[in-house]
Amino acid sequence: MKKVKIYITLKQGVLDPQGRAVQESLNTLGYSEVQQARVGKYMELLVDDNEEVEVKIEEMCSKLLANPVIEDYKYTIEEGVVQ
Amino acid sequence: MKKVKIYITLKQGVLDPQGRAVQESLNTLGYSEVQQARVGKYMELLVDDNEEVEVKIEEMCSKLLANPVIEDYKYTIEEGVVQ
Amino acid sequence: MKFAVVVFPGSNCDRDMYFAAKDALGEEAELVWYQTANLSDYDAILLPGGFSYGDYLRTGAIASTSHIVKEIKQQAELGKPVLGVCNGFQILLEAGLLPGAMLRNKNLKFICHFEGLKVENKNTMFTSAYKDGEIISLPIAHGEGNYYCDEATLQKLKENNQIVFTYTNNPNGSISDIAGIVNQQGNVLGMMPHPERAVEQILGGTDGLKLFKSIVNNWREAHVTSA
Amino acid sequence: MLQAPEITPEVIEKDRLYRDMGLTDEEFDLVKSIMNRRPNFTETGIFSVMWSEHCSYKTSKPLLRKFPTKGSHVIQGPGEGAGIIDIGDGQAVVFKVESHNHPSAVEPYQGAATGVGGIIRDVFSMGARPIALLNSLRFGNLTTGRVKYLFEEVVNGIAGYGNCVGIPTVGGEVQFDNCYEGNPLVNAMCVGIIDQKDIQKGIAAGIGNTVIYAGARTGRDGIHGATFASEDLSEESESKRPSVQVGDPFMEKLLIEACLEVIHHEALVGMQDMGAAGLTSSASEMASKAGTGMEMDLDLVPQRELDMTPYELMLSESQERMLLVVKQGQEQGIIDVFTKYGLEAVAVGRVTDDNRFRLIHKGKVAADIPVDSLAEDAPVYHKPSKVPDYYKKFQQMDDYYPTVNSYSEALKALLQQPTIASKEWVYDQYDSMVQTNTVVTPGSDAAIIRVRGTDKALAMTTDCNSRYIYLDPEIGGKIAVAEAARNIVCSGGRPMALTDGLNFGNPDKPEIFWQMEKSVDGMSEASLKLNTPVISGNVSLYNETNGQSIFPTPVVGMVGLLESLEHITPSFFQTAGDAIYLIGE
Ligand SMILES: Nc1ncnc2c1ncn2[C@@H]1O[C@H](COP(=O)(O)OP(=O)(O)O)[C@@H](O)[C@H]1O
Repeated sequence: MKKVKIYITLKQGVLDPQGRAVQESLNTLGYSEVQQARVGKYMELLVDDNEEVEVKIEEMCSKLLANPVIEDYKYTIEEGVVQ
Repeated sequence: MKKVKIYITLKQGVLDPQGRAVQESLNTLGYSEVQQARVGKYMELLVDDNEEVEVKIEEMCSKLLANPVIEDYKYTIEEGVVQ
Repeated sequence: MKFAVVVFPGSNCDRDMYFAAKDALGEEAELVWYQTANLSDYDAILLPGGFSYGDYLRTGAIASTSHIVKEIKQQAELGKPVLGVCNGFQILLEAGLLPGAMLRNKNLKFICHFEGLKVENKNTMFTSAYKDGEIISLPIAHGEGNYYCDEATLQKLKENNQIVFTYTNNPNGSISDIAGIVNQQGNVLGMMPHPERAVEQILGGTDGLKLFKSIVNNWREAHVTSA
Repeated sequence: MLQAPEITPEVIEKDRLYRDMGLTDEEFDLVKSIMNRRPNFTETGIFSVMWSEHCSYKTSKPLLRKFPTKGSHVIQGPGEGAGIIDIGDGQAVVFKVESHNHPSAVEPYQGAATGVGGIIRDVFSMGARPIALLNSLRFGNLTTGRVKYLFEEVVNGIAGYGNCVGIPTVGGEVQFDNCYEGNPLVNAMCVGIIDQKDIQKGIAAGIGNTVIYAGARTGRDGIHGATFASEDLSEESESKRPSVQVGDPFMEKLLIEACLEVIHHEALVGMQDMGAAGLTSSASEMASKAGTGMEMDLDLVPQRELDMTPYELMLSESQERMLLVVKQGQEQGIIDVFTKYGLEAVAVGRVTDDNRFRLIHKGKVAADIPVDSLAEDAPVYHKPSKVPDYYKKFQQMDDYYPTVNSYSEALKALLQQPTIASKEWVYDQYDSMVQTNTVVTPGSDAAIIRVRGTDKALAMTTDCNSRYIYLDPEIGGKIAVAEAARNIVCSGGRPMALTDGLNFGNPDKPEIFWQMEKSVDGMSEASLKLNTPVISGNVSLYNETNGQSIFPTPVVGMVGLLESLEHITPSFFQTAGDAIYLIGE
């Protein structure tokens, strides 16, 4: 079993209203040191071992998990713990 | 400037309808090796350097960024690049 | 009786709530912008539905950190009725005035239609005009109404009769079919269905009106006896 | 950020760079003669967007002139942000339809969402409170994953935006046909209500008055025709391509409230939203309509990204932005209203008397154009038209009568067609009741919204059977208008006026232009007969994939008035035992 961690972020330059709202709210709460906030998605997959894991994950990200028009993605593949 | 990466996940035991939907669509697309998917949030903050960064980030997470009733969080603090 | 309808940036059922209190109910009501510091002049506080702060981060989360929420807490401690509907309920949860949290609807979609509800507890200041176990119909309109709490909290809610409304046909996956709960003192009610949308026959029913009437009746009683 | 190499007016002409921006050689010559010189890069960009079909209607104008637009109840016909109809008691209803087809094909959620956002701004920029949204959608058949994805995400985007801003989505239509597979249609309609005394116009009147920019910051969203490159589009430039527009309904909600507060401010002179071609079209149109000029200092424009060029600032289609003209010296009162809602509002320019559109950037003149030339001098084309072969063939065919073996089987088969089946899956995702005025929710022939505080109500619907229009555009055009009118009448209303969304293929093909001509003829005749003038509309052309055009799809959005709430008639059977009548031929 592999544990895959996927990080999906908005592309540079794409408006991130959620990030802006988070930043403003942190500033209002007194954390004036926060200069920018960007909000994306974090996913964890448990995947059966197989030789092509990496190829498959790349496919899943570009086909379904991320929207390549506005999002970038990164992932790491680790040995997973069987639960 | 520090770059803070925050990972927010649903607590173990809290139902994750979005994760289930992701798993099901991956399975439907033919990726039967995906046994589980969990969906959370990933945030990046740019924060002015100061001595208490870690204390402050901990506070921001527990006060606003995550909801302790349903979510766990982790973060890493790195040297950020000035843009 | 004088109602405050608290307006947060992004509230969008604020006027609906205002018209329900003022026109359908015939009481005094005012829209109160969230930056106002003082709620002591009002007899009851209504937190309307909508998308405060665009529902960014989590529904109700950002609004729950605003200053007026501290003021709402204080007024609630004085025993004033506080009603949070939809996004108002989500804000009450995030602010810790009510226990639990909201998850996305189990079908991951926004849903909007009339739903059947059962009045589980008619012994509150919000429900005394209903019959015990009465089945009523109110509109729902939400994407995150899937109420969640841990087992211990659920037990407490049940033991203290804090579950006020349940769905007859659970539309969103909420635990124990919960549609609305009160706090232990019984003066803070949060609910996902919209009573303010069901106060005129022409809009499809008046089952929501009894909720507002209950508030007024109880307030009158308290103030007539204490006067 | 890399500094782009200097692109001089000479290079633009010599390398014909204007072609990449969409100007033809003749149009470029016309620009030169208007300017009495070669335009610089920014100016070329400004002309190219203002003279695009979307802004200038250069191909459709001759057809649009055929629509009846007058009537005793018409307060504002085509020309402003939206049309306005008198409904008595000093009140008026404001409405318009807008397409967002291409953006929705690329990024369906954001494309549909920003389409909704744009049409809402058209309505509240007139000073009206938006009270209802409708839509008209077309997709390919629901057999491929891609089409299902487009369908789900478009509906999701409409819901995501409309629900958040608190305007009920009360009606619409969805049809599925293979011709829309690569080119879905997303048309959105917004209806607003206003006290006639509060009607605003998008004019920059009063020499010396101040131009205020309000709302979201400008980024590099949706900039027309790519950030200039004379080289071929490579992989690399593809990934650098200006990002699609992303909507922020939360900001829109705040803008609505702020603008509806500002219209009562005595200092407000004019207001317009920044729609297609953003700052360029809003600013130049406001000046042109008022017969004035405008000068703006682009360094003052709130910017989301670093190092934006004048070209990018002027052509950006960032969402949720408004342009206001305010009496000189009274800016602060207006700015305070926006500040209350947490919105940015800054003075960026002033109204001038010289009929020029002048832009300053880093102390230098970045553009200086006769303002009328952008709108009025845009070329108008009379495209050739030709009867398509398919149509001639259809005319010669005999009538076809299907043989039905089992009526119940045939009925069931019909009901299973996605185009005919219940659309509850769609409209259940829309908040159709917010504002507590929705008397008849989706699922009936027309939706009904009562006018609070009166005994009146408004009925509204969108309709277009594009298959009929394909078969016979003229008759089909009549049918579309007549169907909308019937839906209004059935619901208890008197049809008042309509808005249209003309979605067609490539008008350079004479057969397509013929479809446009004929449908407009049919629609015009029906509108004239029914006394439902066309008060606003939108044109979307070039809806083709791989040379294959969509069916001609001129969507009709109609609004009717119910004089009394007692006239409200839903389309469902009410009580068992009621008699059923069939009326008509
Ligand atoms: N995209 C949509 N958005 C909102 N409501 C819709 C949409 N599509 C259809 N509806 C609603 O569903 C009902 C039935 O629509 P439709 O099947 O097109 O019926 P009809 O052909 O009688 O107009 C109408 O009330 C219509 O407003």
